[in-house]
Order: sequence, then structure tokens, then C-alpha cells
Amino acid sequence: MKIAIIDKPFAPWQILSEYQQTLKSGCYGGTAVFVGTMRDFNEENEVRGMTLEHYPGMTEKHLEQICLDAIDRWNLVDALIIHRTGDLSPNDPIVLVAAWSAHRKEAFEACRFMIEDLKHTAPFWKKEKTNKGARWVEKNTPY
Amino acid sequence: MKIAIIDKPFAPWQILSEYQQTLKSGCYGGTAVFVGTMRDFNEENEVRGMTLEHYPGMTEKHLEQICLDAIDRWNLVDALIIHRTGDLSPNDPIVLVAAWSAHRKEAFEACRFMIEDLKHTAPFWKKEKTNKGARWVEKNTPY
Amino acid sequence: MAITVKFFASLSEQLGMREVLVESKDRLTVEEIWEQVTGNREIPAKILIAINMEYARYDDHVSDNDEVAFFPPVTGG
Amino acid sequence: MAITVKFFASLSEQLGMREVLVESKDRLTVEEIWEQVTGNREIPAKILIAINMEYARYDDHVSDNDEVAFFPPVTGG
Repeated sequence: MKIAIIDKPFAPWQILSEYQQTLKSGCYGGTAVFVGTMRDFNEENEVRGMTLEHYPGMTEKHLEQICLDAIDRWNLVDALIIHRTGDLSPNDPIVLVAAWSAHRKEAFEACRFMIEDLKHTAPFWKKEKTNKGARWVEKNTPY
Repeated sequence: MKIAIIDKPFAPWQILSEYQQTLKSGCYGGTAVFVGTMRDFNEENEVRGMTLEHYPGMTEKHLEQICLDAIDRWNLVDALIIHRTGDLSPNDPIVLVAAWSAHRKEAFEACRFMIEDLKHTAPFWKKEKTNKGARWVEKNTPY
Repeated sequence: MAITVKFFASLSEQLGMREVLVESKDRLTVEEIWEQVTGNREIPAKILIAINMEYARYDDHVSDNDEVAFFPPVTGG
Repeated sequence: MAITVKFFASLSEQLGMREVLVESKDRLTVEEIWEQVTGNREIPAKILIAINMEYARYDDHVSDNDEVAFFPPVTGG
């Protein structure tokens, strides 16, 4: 299990490649991954940058709990969450969620659960720099 | 869009990293990925190796159609399917499916659709080498 | 009429054939092609059929130069 | 009783505060802490609360050395 909050750009596929080498070979048949990436538009405005604030301490605690819940509920081989903070540019990865399981159903369901739980409960806040000025994002899309 | 049938081991995360650089920056917010990996056990038997046969021509046609259907139905930014054939060892990646979309819901649903459609319709056949001898896999898990 | 017939995976092993060229004066259905090639062997349950790489049915008719394939349930991914 | 109070994101900007140390002789609820720190300002709709980094409610009581946080709906991921 791995969780991390990173305040510099990160490379999701490289993190997965490296982390997976630490897993026991031959025991997982399905890996489901979600990567959230910063877009250059949102609600019809051009977005030039973003600042991601979080609640240090509570964030780590929450991400850890999400991984533990997913591992427990879907009997996963392993789970990982990486989340970006600080100043982001369009195309920067924001979040990486991964679930390793014996079968695909569990991997997909766990991965989806982890990103939904994170979006609804983990204490992060986005402030966008748009062509109309800076604005706090008020809510996430529900699903 | 990219589909490929590869008869040698491939590195899913490296393929994603390279392919994603060809996509237009800033237009996708969600990427959902599934990787199927060869396990060293199945139905209580130890599995030492696997041969993946396919129907050359029909396979490519089918994988292409699955990508096109997913892009059309979920309005994806892009989609990719890579499938292994030939002689595999435990821990070898078998299949890589990826969907890039503006939002996470579409990415997840499209990715899940692609792997389910592939498993139900793409003409591949697995023959496992187990501790009890070689056997054709008779059917996939339904979901 | 010349038809290329292909068999895959366990079915190919059971029949001991991978590819057969069928010649016929009549326009045949998939089922008639199966009977001609296998010597009226019973069709195993769950066998899938493709004509020119598209899924098809036993009562579909086959045209000159078509490729007909018989194979067991697919198990990729 | 000493309580650390934290505000985040838009709420922190609106109030012009990030962190306040509250001293009190009585055992307070989250709501009473809010009133004391903001000078009875109305609580904005949808504000979330955490006590010691766990989600909590306005009528929960706070203990000595607790950390209470107020923040707007989360928008990570």
C-alpha cells in the first residue's frame, strides 16, 4: 500500500511501473487505474493554472483509510493513491488511483470507489486561474 | 486511437506514457486503464505458462471496432487496446485497455465496456500449462 | 465456389485441421460446409462461427471466396 | 481548555484567518467555538467540520487540546 501527497509534478505511469515491481509476482490478474489530469477548460472558461490546497495530516489519514477500506472490502492484492498539491499547470496529473486484484471486477469496483470516496471526503480544495480571474471550485461533479 | 497485437512481452505503463504524449494537451480530465496480467494460479491449479492463440485479421478488426464504439458512445478523447499473443509466463501483461475522456464517469464506463466486449467477442483463446498438464481455458469469468 | 474454412484453438486440435479449402457447385450454408468438411460430425455445443471475420449463424449462406471460421468460446483479455 | 481552530480554502479567505488558538473555561461545542472565533458570524451553508481530523457535527463537544477545522465542500481528485 502506498499513499503520497506531492507538491511537484509527478509521472503516474512511471510511479506505477516502479511500485508494481515491489508487488508479489503472479498473484494479481487485474489492475484498474484512474488518473485525473488538469484540463485547460472548465464550465466554459479557459483555465490557465490551478492551486490545490489541502489539510496536512487529515489528508494523509483519509487517503490511507480509503486504501485500507478498498483492500478490505474487495480483498485486493494492493492499492495506491497519489495526489498532487500546490501550483498546477494544464495537463499536470492531479491524482492517481490504482487497485490490484485477482480478478477484474474487484479491481474496477475498488478503483471507482477509491476515486469517488476521495472526491467526496478527502480535504483538498481547487482554486482555478481562469481568463475571468481566480475562483474557488465550489463542488466536484457528483459521479 | 491505437490497437496492437504483440507476440512478445510488453510494458503497459511505458506504452501509456509514450502514447499519451501524442494526445492533445489539456483536453482530457480522466484516464481509466485496465491491465490484465497472467497469474500463476487458476481454479486451484498452479499455472506455469500460457499460449494465447488468436484469429489474425478478425482480432484486429474487432479491437478496432471496440475502440471506435467506445469513442463514439462515451465521446472519448481517445482509446487504446494492446493484446498479447504467443507464449506467456506468469506476471506477463496480457491486455492493456485505456480510455481518455473529459470526465471520470465516461472514462470508467468506456474502459469497462472495452474489456468486457473484448473478453466476450475478440477471437483469442488461452491454453494454460498447469501442474496437471496443458488445458484450454473453456470460458472467461462473466464479469 | 471456393470457400476457405478455418478452425481455431481446441476445435482445431480435436478435428486435426486448421484450414481447408472447400469446392462446391452449390451455394452452401455454414452448416452444410461443416458437414462436408468434418464428414457429418456432430457440431460441438457453443461453437462460434464467423464469415469473413464477422460473427455469423449456421443457416447463413456463404458466397464464393468467403472465409468461414469455426471456433470455441473466446477467452482473451 | 485550549483549542486550535483551523480554516481552509475560500472560508479562510473570507474570514481572513487560517489558524486561531481558543482559550475557554467551559467545555464548548463546535458551534460555540465558531461563534467565539468569528464574533457570532453566520455559518455559511455547506461548511464541513472536523475534530482531530475526523468529520464532526456542530453539536459535538470539543476537549482540551483538540484541533477543530472548518472548511468548504472538498474538491480534490
